[in-house]
Amino acid sequence: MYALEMINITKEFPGVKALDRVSFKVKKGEIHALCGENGAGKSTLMKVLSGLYPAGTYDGEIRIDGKPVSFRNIVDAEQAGIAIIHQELALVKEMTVGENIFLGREPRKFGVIQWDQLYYEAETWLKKVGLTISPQTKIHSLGIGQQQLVEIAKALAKQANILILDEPTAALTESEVDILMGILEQLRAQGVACIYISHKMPEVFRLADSITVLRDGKSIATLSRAETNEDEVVALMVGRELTERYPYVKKTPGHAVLEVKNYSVWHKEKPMKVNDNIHMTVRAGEIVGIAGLMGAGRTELAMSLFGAYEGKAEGEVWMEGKQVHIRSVQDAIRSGIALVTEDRKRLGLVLGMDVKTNTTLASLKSISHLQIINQNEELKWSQKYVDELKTKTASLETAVGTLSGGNQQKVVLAKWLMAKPKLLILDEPTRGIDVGAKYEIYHLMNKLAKEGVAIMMISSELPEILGMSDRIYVMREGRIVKELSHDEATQENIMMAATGGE
Amino acid sequence: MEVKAVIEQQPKKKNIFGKIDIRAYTMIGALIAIWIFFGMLNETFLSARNLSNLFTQMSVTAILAIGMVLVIVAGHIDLSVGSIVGLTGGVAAILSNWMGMPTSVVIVCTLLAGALVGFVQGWLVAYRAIPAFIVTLGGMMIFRGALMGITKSTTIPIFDAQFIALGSAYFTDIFGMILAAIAIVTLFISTFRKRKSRQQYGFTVSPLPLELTKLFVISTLIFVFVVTMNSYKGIPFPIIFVIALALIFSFIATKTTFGRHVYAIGGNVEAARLSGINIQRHTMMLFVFTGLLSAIAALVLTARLSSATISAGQMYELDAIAACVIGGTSLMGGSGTIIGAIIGAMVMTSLDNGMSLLGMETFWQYIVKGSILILAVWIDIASRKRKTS
Amino acid sequence: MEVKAVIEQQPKKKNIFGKIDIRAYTMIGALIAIWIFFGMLNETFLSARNLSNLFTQMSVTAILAIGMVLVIVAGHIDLSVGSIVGLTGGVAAILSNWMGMPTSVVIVCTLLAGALVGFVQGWLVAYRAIPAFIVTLGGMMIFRGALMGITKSTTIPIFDAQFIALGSAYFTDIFGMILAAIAIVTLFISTFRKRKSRQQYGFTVSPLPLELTKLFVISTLIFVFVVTMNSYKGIPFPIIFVIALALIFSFIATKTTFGRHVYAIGGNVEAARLSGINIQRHTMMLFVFTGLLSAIAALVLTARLSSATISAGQMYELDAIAACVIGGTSLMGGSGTIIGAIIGAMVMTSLDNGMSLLGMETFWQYIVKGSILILAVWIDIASRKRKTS
Amino acid sequence: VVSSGNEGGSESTKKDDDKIVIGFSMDTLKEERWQRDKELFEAKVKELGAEVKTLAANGDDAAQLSQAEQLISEGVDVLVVVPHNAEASAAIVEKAHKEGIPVISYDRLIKNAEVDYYVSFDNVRVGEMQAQAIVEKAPKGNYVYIGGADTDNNAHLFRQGAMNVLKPLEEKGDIKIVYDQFSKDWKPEEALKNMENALTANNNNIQAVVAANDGTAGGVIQALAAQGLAGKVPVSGQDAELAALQRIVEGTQTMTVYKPIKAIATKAAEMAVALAKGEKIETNQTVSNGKIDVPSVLLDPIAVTKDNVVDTVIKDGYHKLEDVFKNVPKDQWPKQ
Ligand SMILES: Nc1ncnc2c1ncn2[C@@H]1O[C@H](COP(=O)(O)OP(=O)(O)OP(=O)(O)O)[C@@H](O)[C@H]1O
Ligand SMILES: Nc1ncnc2c1ncn2[C@@H]1O[C@H](COP(=O)(O)OP(=O)(O)OP(=O)(O)O)[C@@H](O)[C@H]1O
Ligand SMILES: O[C@@H]1[C@@H](O)[C@H](O)OC[C@H]1O
Ligand SMILES: [Mg+2]
Ligand SMILES: [Mg+2]
Repeated sequence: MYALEMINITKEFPGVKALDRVSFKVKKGEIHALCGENGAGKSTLMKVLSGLYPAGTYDGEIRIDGKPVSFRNIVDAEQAGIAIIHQELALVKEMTVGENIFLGREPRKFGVIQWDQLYYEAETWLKKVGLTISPQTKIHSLGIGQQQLVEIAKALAKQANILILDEPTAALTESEVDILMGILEQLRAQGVACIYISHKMPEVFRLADSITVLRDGKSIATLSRAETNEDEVVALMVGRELTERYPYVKKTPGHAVLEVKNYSVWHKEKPMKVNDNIHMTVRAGEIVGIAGLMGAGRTELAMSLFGAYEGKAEGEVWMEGKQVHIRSVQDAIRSGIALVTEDRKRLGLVLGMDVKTNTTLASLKSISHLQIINQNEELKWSQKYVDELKTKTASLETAVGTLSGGNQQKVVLAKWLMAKPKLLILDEPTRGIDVGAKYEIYHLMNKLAKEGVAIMMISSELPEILGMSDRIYVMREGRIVKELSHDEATQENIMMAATGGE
Repeated sequence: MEVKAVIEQQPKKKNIFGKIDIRAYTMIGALIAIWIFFGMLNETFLSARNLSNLFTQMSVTAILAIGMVLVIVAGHIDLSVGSIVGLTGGVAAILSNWMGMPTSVVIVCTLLAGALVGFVQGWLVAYRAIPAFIVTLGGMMIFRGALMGITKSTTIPIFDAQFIALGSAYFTDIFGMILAAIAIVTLFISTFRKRKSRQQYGFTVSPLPLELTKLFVISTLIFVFVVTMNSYKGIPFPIIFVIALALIFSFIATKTTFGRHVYAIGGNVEAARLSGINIQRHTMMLFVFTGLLSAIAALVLTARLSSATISAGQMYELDAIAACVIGGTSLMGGSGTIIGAIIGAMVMTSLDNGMSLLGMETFWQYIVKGSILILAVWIDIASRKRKTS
Repeated sequence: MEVKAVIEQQPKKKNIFGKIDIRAYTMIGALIAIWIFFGMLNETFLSARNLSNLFTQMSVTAILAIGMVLVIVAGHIDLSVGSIVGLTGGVAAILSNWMGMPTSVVIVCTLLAGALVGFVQGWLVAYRAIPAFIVTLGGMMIFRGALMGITKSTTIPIFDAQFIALGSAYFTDIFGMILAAIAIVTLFISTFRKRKSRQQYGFTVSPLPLELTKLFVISTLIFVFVVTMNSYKGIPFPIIFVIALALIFSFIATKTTFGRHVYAIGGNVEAARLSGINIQRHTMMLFVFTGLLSAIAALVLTARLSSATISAGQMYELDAIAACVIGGTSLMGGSGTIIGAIIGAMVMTSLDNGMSLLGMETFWQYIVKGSILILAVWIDIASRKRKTS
Repeated sequence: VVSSGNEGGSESTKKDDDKIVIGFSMDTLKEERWQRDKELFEAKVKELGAEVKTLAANGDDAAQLSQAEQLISEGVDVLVVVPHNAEASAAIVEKAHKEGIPVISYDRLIKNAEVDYYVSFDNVRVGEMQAQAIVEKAPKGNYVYIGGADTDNNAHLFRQGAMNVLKPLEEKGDIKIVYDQFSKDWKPEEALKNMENALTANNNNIQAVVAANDGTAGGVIQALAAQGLAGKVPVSGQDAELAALQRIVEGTQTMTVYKPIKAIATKAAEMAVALAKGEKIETNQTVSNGKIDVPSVLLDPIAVTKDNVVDTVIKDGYHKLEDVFKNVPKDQWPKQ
């Protein structure tokens, strides 16, 4: 008896067949992982299931507990016991955490909201996901990881029979992931069917009972975890063998590109430092990893170096042996710095503009003469990066908003590659990106390093840090607390430094 | 008790209208400054009689602004309110004068007419996805044209004394005092109820003396207001409409699911949709509300002028929108309060009233009003920035 | 050759104005429908003379709409353009009539005045972060007040024939033909240059016969336009202004870094900032542009009326905004085209002109204009929805 | 300062000092003529030893009511009102009377109210004069009527007056009204567009234009000038604006209606001060306003043409000779 059966689901968008006769079954009390490359159709399948694409806009059948259902809208799906955590954060920034958790289903009497009850219950759900913030905090004052946890709390509060998690851990730290795992195991024990979408194989293998692989909108296979391994799943996803996950190459770093001395950054609102007395060096041809827990101040450091953080900075920054004073992004670009921000939708892309325009946005000057853009150069360059990064897009004039997450990330990368930086700062460069694409990005980093670019990579994924960095700085509470070489570094000593434990 | 620690952080600035945002506070400051300024230059300005005038004069803008806030919060705009005021005023006058209907029938039909045009516009915006700017800009022309058509471009006088009373009568002194008493008692009861409920949930409550002081201050303000109005002729009818509508719509905005969902839609329409909120129905309702409120404003205006004219309400949409924005409503949607909009309306009316009392030349009035509009928002923005840097 | 494969898919709808979006196409359809409709009801409507009138009548709105598009694309709005038209018109008249300055000086000073008020407003919006709605609403009042102040509320006539020519002269037939020839030759040269350049880059080009057909059609249109205008009195001066400004600003919008940056700012201001775009300077420039364009519109209007009046330009901001929106500009920012706005202006002017030719009663004119405004956008939205679902 | 809370009895609340204050509530100051009304009225009142307080409402009925309320609350002795709207301002009369303040209706009649006095020119009569002057120049042919703002009641009165003259002639078959439109907000540019369209639709076959005021006449003449018809087709106007008079002496505009503003302003000021002193006022006739017969002083508007410009406007000091004849060679200036 299946809690959920999706049979022969076909869903088309103009020009794209996102789902092609996909079948997918989940048992009661099972954690079922859904794997596939970016654009494989995972989110689309879940949107069909959660009523976001109403019955009639797709073909095929959905059965819950063996009974056919058809959802006209999200409310119908929720009433059938389905809750979903969407891949993209869907919170109202101006509203409180509590309001967001109960948005659309506020406790009420005669249409009047019972605020005390709402906040009381919100409190309970926040504790479940390990958040000790007030439910009356406004969402916009939370970091992206905390927001993700609020999303999870919101879904849990619906106490559904079928819980869908579309990349819930993309923005979470290890310890938060642990909490989430604990919750899911608890739910499994209670008989809830969980559908878990993630690009992080270790998580999938730690949790899932079964794994379904999607490729190009088709269901390829459903495997039992006990009978498969990571390599097989990855091979099914990308359609070929992927032998090594982190293509590390030993490099011989050149001269120091970035030198930071005694650098401190003040919080943009409060009288406190978010970075304190930072000393660091990044050399040409070197990949330097920055590890740390969420809130360690890594993003602030990157933004501040890039001239984009509103808080005041003090200390010295040297680029290629010359001291620089970066007060704006223009200054930073002029000094040869590029930053791939962690939130691509909000900070990285103009979603309504096309691939071509987004690619050239930061380097228009180089393809313009007297402020007039040479459109052929523009096509040439953007085409070059689409080819090099293997970006999947219908054309150069497709709006980036319609690309899958991984492909959007590649466009952001392309934008900064085109700026020909001497120092490339990557903030969580592979967040939400499939293994195949990750692999391509790693290769690209190696290639850039070989060309003499200095790379600074901020990442919360320890394997990535370990697998790609020549050198690693570990940050805790705004300070650099440890520096490790590629050979010295281990999962354990990084975590130890990051948490301040013994 | 971790719960307590967390809850205590919540902001304390609550009052009968719900939370007042920072800009509203700045604007209260600006308002007081304007009052003191004009009060010093002209002795009449702060007289009970002129304050009574002032409140009455702002009533139409305030009523329109109440509905406008919610429309703007939801990320739309309504440019047609001025024309709806004109059209429904014309309908009211035709019913009252040409058809000789009793006031009650006139009121009901006028409100229905307002709700109906609001409904049609709302339907086009919500279910046909036509930008509100276009629908209501079209509506602005259509309703003005319709008014000219149905009244044959003539002015229709109102003779029905009851109807006229809507705009120009005053409540007797005693009635005013009773109202004040009811308001104060309600305030006390609701505050203590709220305290009790919070205690039941284990939340901390602010210290009783503080709470009592707050209640006392508000009660005094209510009392002073009524006494001032009574020292002239009593509370003017239109003001009671404004207060009642402000209370009702503040309640809707802050305490009901409908209101909160409107804010959610304006804040992040995708998130609202994913939370199962019926965007379309809510959007449509908002325009029904602005239609209805425009009809109420039309009744007040027509009664005050005791006639319906073809230019009635022209450009009122800009006043209403300006009142909202001065009062802290963001034109990007998602934030704004009713009380803020009322204060915004009061600021603008006070400027008009004060400058014309001083007999300033018209062209100076334009220049000063425009400058103060910009200046007020500028100071507000600058002070908020200073606070956060 | 994968390069080619991708490039080939890109849409082909390019023309001298850059990409025309779908709504602009729908609107061209609507425009043609309106023309045919009026043409059938009234024989004069499609006469060369009336078309010449029609183009001249739309010139002021069109010039204002050109600047408005970019401001709206960047996510702002300019409510002051009508008042700037009034004020700078007054300045021009004072310089010309009261001070007896020659036309050239008048033009330069008027443009400077427009740019200056635009600069001040732009500075407040860009560097002081005051919402454009507030700044320009304030500006609308201040500039109108200033106009009343400087002209002492009188009508100032213009006697300088050169100045008057700006609004009412015609280019001689021969000059028109020369212009047409230049336009057509430029078109051919630039097309073939583009083809050659694309080929050099190894991109595919559309088949020569297709390209030639396209060129031929456009050339014919240009030719027909000039011949039509010549068959009356020649191309009216104001129209040449409109065409020149439309070409210049379309070029800025689509081919320069400045234009690209403006669209990026409107699409996602944070991403634009993090791409190294100077948001503030760009924003300020936009208001300098609207100020400048308003001054040009003022010169045309004042010349056409050969006098400056204090009501000149009133409510023009709404016409300009409506023209933009009808022409496909999104009020949320990020998208919109100049050519679309011109077509929008043309739609509205055609309605006005056609209805007034038919001698329709005023109130019907209001109703019809409002309805068509809504209907046009409705049809457009409905057709686009059908296409994408 | 605070007045006691009497329930609207008619007892007076005027200040007890001996200075007389006259309140002047105006529709608008956005047109040249009203600026003059204000100046002349204020000057005359001051000359008579009283004070005056003027407020203008920019064409907004509600604003005008508010301003009247303010004047009343300041305790003026007499209220002189230029109503924006004839009906809507009845409320002003009522409010004033509650405080025992008499009201004089200035230029436009307040309807359906017990207004105390009316001093004016007859607007229907203005329309008639406009049409009459044009008919004299062009007794036969195609006529165009360019009206004022459809939202202004006066615009309808002017049109009514003009039609009183034109309709019988049309029935007789002498003339034909080929085009008849209002101009939004009295804007000259609207009149220009309207006239362009009228000319186009009739292939310039137009013999006469009745324009409702000088602003719209300006637009009309621009359209005629573009066809080389300025000066050939008679055009009417109203208000004796400087720009219009200049056109008249140049020959492009036929006439304007001069409402001797000095006369009306002076008369109104005298009446107001007399009323405040409690003196009796002589009136020559009454006009019914729908409720009562209002004692009225009706002044005659004057049709001004090239021939009588010196004897009327210039003689009145309304405009200076050198301004009016600014564009005429000095040797052609009339002797004064
Ligand atoms: N609204 C839409 N309009 C057009 N195409 C869409 C739309 N939504 C998704 N697609 C396309 O459908 C395909 C499947 O997208 P989907 O978001 O389901 O992928 P995914 O497996 O969730 O990828 P990722 O791992 O990057 O989240 C992609 O090619 C995508 O471009
Ligand atoms: N919007 C905010 N409001 C208040 N404090 C904030 C905000 N964002 C971050 N902080 C604080 O700034 C510091 C650094 O936070 P941040 O999350 O950016 O670091 P990080 O190391 O980049 O983490 P992440 O892995 O999430 O990118 C922390 O003390 C955090 O609490
Ligand atoms: O004098 C005219 C006045 O009576 C009318 O109301 O408005 C326009 C003026 O020209
Ligand atoms: Mg997905
Ligand atoms: Mg970070």
